[in-house]
Amino acid sequence: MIHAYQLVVLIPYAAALILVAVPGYRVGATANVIVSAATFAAGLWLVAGESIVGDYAIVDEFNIVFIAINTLVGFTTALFSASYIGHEIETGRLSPSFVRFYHAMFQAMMGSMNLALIANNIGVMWVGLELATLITVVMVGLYRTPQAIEAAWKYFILASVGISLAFFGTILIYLAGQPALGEGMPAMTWSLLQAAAARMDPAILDLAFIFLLIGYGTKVGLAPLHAWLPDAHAEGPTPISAVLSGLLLNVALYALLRFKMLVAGQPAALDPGPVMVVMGLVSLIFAAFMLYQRRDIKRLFAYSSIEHMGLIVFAFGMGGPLANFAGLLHMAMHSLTKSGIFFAVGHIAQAKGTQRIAEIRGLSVTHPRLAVVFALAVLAICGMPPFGVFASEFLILTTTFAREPWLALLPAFGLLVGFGALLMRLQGTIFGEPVGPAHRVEASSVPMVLHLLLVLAAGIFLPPLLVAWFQRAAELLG
Amino acid sequence: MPGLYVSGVALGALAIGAAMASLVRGPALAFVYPLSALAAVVLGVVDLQVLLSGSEAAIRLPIGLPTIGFHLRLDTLSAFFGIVINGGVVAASLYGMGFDRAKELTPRVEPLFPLFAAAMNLVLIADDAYAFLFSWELMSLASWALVVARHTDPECRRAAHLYLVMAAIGTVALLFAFGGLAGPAGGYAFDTVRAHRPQPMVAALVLTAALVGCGSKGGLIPLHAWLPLAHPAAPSHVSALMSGVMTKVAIYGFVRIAFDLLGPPDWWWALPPIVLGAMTAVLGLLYAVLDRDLKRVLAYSTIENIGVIFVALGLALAFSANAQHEAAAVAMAAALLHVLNHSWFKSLLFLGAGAILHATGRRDLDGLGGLIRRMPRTAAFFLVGALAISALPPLNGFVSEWLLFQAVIAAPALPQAALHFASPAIGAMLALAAALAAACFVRVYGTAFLGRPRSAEAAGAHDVPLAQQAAMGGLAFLCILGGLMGSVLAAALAPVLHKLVGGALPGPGSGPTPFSLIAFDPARSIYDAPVIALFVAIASLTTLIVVHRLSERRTRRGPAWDCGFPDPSPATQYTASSFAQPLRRVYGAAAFAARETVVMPPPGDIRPARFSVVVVDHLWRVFYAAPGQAVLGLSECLNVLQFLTIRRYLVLMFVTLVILLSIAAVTT
Amino acid sequence: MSQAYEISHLLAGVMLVTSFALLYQERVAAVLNAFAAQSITLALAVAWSAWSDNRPDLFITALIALTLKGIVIPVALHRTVARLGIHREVEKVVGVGVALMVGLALTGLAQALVLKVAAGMASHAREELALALAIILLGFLMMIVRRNAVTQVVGFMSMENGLILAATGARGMPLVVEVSVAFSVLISLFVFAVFVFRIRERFDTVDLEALDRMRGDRR
Amino acid sequence: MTHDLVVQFLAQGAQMTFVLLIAPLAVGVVRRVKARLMRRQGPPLLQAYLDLAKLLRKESVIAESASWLFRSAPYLIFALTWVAAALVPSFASGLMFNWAADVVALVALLGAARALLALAGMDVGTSFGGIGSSREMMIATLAEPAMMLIVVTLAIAAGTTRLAGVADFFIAEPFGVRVSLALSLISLVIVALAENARIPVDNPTTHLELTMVHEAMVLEYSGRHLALIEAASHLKLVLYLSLLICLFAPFGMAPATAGLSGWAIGLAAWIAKLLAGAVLLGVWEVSIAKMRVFRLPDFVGVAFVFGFIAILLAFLTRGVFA
Repeated sequence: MIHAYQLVVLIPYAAALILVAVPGYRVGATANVIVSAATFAAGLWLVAGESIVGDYAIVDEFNIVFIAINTLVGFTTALFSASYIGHEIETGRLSPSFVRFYHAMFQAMMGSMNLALIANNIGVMWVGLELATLITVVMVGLYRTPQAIEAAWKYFILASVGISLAFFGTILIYLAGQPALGEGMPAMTWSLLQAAAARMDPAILDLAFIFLLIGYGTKVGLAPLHAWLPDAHAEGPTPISAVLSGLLLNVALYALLRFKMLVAGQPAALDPGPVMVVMGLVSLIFAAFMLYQRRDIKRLFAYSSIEHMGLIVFAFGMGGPLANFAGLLHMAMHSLTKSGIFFAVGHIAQAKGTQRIAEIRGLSVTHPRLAVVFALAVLAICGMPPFGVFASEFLILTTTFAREPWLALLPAFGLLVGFGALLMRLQGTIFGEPVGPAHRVEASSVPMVLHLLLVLAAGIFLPPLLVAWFQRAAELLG
Repeated sequence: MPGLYVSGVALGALAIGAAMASLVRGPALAFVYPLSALAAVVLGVVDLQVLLSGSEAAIRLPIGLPTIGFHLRLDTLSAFFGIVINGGVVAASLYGMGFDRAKELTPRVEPLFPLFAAAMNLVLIADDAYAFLFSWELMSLASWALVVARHTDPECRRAAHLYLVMAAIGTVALLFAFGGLAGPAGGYAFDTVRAHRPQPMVAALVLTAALVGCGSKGGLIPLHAWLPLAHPAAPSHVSALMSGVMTKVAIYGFVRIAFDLLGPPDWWWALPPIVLGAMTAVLGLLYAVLDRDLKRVLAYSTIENIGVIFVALGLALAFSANAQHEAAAVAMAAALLHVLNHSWFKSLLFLGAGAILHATGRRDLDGLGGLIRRMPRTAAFFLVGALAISALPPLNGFVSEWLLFQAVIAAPALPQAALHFASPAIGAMLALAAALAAACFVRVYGTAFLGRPRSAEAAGAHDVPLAQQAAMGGLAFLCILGGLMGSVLAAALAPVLHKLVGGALPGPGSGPTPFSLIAFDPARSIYDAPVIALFVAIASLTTLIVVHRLSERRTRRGPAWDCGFPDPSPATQYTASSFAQPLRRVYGAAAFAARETVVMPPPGDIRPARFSVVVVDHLWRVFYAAPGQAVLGLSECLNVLQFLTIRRYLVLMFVTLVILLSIAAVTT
Repeated sequence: MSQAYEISHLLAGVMLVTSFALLYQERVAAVLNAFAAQSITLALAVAWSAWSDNRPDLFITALIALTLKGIVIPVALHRTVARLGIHREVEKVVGVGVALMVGLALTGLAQALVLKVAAGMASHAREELALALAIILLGFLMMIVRRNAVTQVVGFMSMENGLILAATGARGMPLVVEVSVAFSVLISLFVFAVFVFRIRERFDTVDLEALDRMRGDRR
Repeated sequence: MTHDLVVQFLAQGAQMTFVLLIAPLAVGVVRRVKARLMRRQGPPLLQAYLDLAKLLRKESVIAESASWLFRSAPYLIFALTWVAAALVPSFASGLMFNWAADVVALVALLGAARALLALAGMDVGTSFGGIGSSREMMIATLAEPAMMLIVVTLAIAAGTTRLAGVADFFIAEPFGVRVSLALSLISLVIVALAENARIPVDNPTTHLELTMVHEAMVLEYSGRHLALIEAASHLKLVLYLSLLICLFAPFGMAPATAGLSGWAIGLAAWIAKLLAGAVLLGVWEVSIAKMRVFRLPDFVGVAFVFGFIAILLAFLTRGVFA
């Protein structure tokens, strides 16, 4: 009897093998959408089912949400890229053979991320995450322009170092678990480690967490480990930017949080809170300032992703049920909103034929609908109501102020600085007299509207089931 | 309870109206303003009923924050502010009906107008922190979109950007305020907050945050700079809403936090609002007197009025901290009545400015003049508004001003030395503000409506459509009525006053006539507007009759005498700038380092003499220009991190790792 | 047992020495030789622990280390270097002396960190862990003090040697083999990438400074 | 009761007529005194009445560019000033309607009159009107803060802002009590000079263009309108004189309950004090020169400073430093 959690991984991998062989990009794109839909269905099946704890797979209140988001965004991105890639071929940026390769890689990447999410084994999770990273490296270089190659190369080197450090951290976790769980597989199994966290070796746990923080933090995009992120977002195909910001960062953060749970379970270990708070604040404020100097619209939103990852890490660093809840909510909201924004950016780039902010103006005159959606999405990511990001930022700032009034000034400062920059760019792009070309946009606007609606719904009403999951996870995070 | 449902329906109607308006285009949009007017009337009636009957209603919707929910409550305070707001909305919608759809950029305005109105109403009935800030921010967002409606004008874009950033700063401050009130456990519902009052230290922080949050929305100096840019940038009826009404929502927020949620006040809470308010009042008017743009002058005078209101609120805090409840009632009544009055005459003036803009296409005072003949009705209504905002009896502006002066005069009785030494200074500053207001609006009216037209547009002006005249006329009527019936309004406020400061003004009947407004007790201070008005009316009528009996009735029209040198050119009139000159000489030098330079060519030289004035806005330089440059400069410096080599990025990574490892090595 | 520990400890020590040698070398060829030596030592260490804890699967790891990193890649890189004509000095960021000092400091740090570890785990495991940690840090250091792609690749690979050592040192750790395989794939990609850039003529040199001609935001 | 009411009403009416009738006389006295001190013959005491009568008889010329505001302003200005003057307790404190407005309202009434006058000055659209209006409003911004300080002082001393109440208080008090009151007397005098456009603030007799303030505003008026404006300024002078009297020299004023006889005494005393004040004003005006307009802040600033010191002293005497 095959189970949903196997499907979530197996469908994409199988599809990847098939798609390599499928000729014709239209067929490939359609197949890609169908497969992603199937994966999404499997994800929903998981959501409907009860939690699973197997030797290799785990589905609990913590990762179920991310599996759901992952499969959903995978599906919407496939939908988007189906309409987007066609344009890339017409403009000759991609050749059909590359598109075939692209579809296969896309599925492989989704599969690896799902693998990392449902793995009940720190080794398997590591493998999944690193596979996903390496595949995205290839995807970033897909256009084979000098800039693309350079971005891919940068990403590749930094990511590989991160991979190694993360692996060393994994080994250390195993060593730390050894005294409690003995040798062999148990000391690498999440569920068992979680249960035995109190009996793990605190000193090695500290060491391990540092290496994992640096290793996986590189993929989360925490400053100063972020260098690969803006270029990778800017130079890769837009669907990949959406997946990078929306999913890969989340998966890396998910891994990091799992390990934080272990550390939180061992009172003797050092409290990772302060370190995370500091790194989060550094990323948040640094990215906020970097937003002002951006000239490429995709790089702009890449930095905004760094900013929000910083805020999330800050929230988890603060800890406590409310802050953790807010952090989880913000993760979910950010991945939906940011991928939606990248969809919109893809439309804009096709409409204006450029990614340079200076050459995009007056969208509200030439493309009113697109402008409205884009504006709403950007305002949503800025934490404006009635969108879900507002709820999470509300919780983060209020609880922080209630506990550490002076500390609360820093994230607020960072958010305001970032808001100033994003608003400036938003007004510059959608208002004013239009300049340059204004092509019709073929790409389907369903995905971005869908994401926006989800974020809107979350801002107004959070389903109790989701709340229950988040609260349980927030407890575990300590 | 039914009240809440009815207003819920009205709000829903507004929201649906906004949604529909965003879909349709063209003449179909005409439905927006009638709908908004209708909804606002319904809401206002409900509020009035609640205020008079004192029947509060609360409800908790299962949306919003998980486990907290979305609390709504309609109590007398919200009801009072609801009346203020919906009055403004009705007037603005009425004015909007008169728009010429072809000319105005309706698709960018009309979908947002009802949303804006709904958001403001929602702020008032919000009963938990999330609901409050949710609707507060929605309000800012809607008004931002309205400000940037004329998006091709770079000034509008700049104003909108500054506005929303300042609004965000304010919202963050309010987030902090509510965070402090809710505590680490996250009791966001206002009832929970009332149940556990914060510690004194926390209360201080909360008060500061609230002052920043509400002050930035209301235009309290030094958080004011966005206001004179953003309010004029919007279409005039929206300017009327923003200036006349939205600033009152800010006042509501401060009252709600400082008088309701924060618990019994300490005496020193009074100092920040009083000091800032007094500064705001005076500086706001100095700005206004020196400015030449009609709508910006009005915006600056809004800043002044907000300052006055904050002074009154501060006095109310001081009195109630010392358990002087009737004095607190006087101050609070002054604040609330000024909120109401200002919403009336400021909306009236902005609508008038809109009428001028519509008729002449100009906002610069030095290009107007003589409109009293071309647009007689507008001129009459505007005159009422100008006299009312100058706090002249028997109009409504003076009622609240009078009460405020009574409160100031009572302030020396306060035990705290700081307060009773401040009181005369405050009184003097308020008097100065009042006199400056008179000067400012004599200047505005004299240059815009009186004299001779200074431009072809002004000469060819025509009065506005009937709907817009009706909107202005209604407000003007309210200004007069409110001036005469001030005591009635004060009596209607009694429940709110009891709720906030535990006291009220002596009711009608305790004075010589039913309409005499009484502070403290009849032996101490009375102001009886109807009697005075009656006296003035009788006196002027008798004078009229007598003079016409006695005197030579012949009247001849002739050229102006002007000391025998009449010059036909309108350029010889006093302009707004020349009118401001004495005030600039007296006050500008200190406040704005204003300097006049005259370049006089030598005799025989035919070149004209040049006169120039330099005015420096220190506040802008210190609080806005400098931080902005700091942020940009810092971003420039940090930007090198975008251009490092891969090896250097690896160095960053390595250093981070080593630092963390060393920390782990040293800590035990 | 103790003897088994002595030998594995000895081999690990030798690896640490070789990574100092990597830091010390001036010429690319010498660097490659030192790296080959380190990889072969690693292979021996892995093989030894495979024999002593009788975990035959580890022999695969040893074999990979020996063939791929001990022979194939060094030879390949020798070729590349020859073809690219960078025989002589590799330009360094800091002098050898400084690099060695920093290396010593890192080794000390590694010791200090591991000494904090509770006595709960076997002492030799701790020693091995300390050595592995030091090797990893030295590899990282190697990557950042050299300006030349080949030497950076070498630095990365010596980091990864440290990882394999740690992995085999962690008794009974599953998946070591798979991971070592995965890593070898990664490394081959790494080297392959260098070749790609060489062959495609997209970059006329493999000096990383030149790789970032196109900076992040086109100014 | 009704009889009493009627009497009260008559008394109020009497005050309105008195102030109206005596105003030109006071002005005449001032002019006469000044003339005599300048070794001039000077106009007869009743000249002001004759002037008004003459103006009423003349036709009034109105500029083409004048609007309805220009024509209606004089009536309102006159009425406002008249009512204000009638509300100041003159010969008796407890009159029927003088509760209707306290000091604050009184000042505001005069402010309304001033605003209307300034608007009228701007209406024709000449440069002189503008000069006059702008300077008048500037002077007002200087005078009103000082006035507010005086009011605060009185309120601290007497505990009320109703003039009648203050007057009663000072009648009851032994005379010449406090330093603070002396100081506020000085500042009230200065304010009065500024408000009435007397030397050194303004010269009521000048028609030298650039020094005019009040005259510049009314430059375009003629005939009956000018008569009303003149009468209003006379009334204003009387108002401030009797304000000074009622606050700082209330002796002889009839208390609320006094009968006709008391009123008679009060009336006599009031007229005497009024004329004395007029004489003093005349003496003052010949003994000092007019100031440049932009020296005024210094002059009126004195009033402000004295007013402030007065309040601090009032605090001292009331001993609020508990």
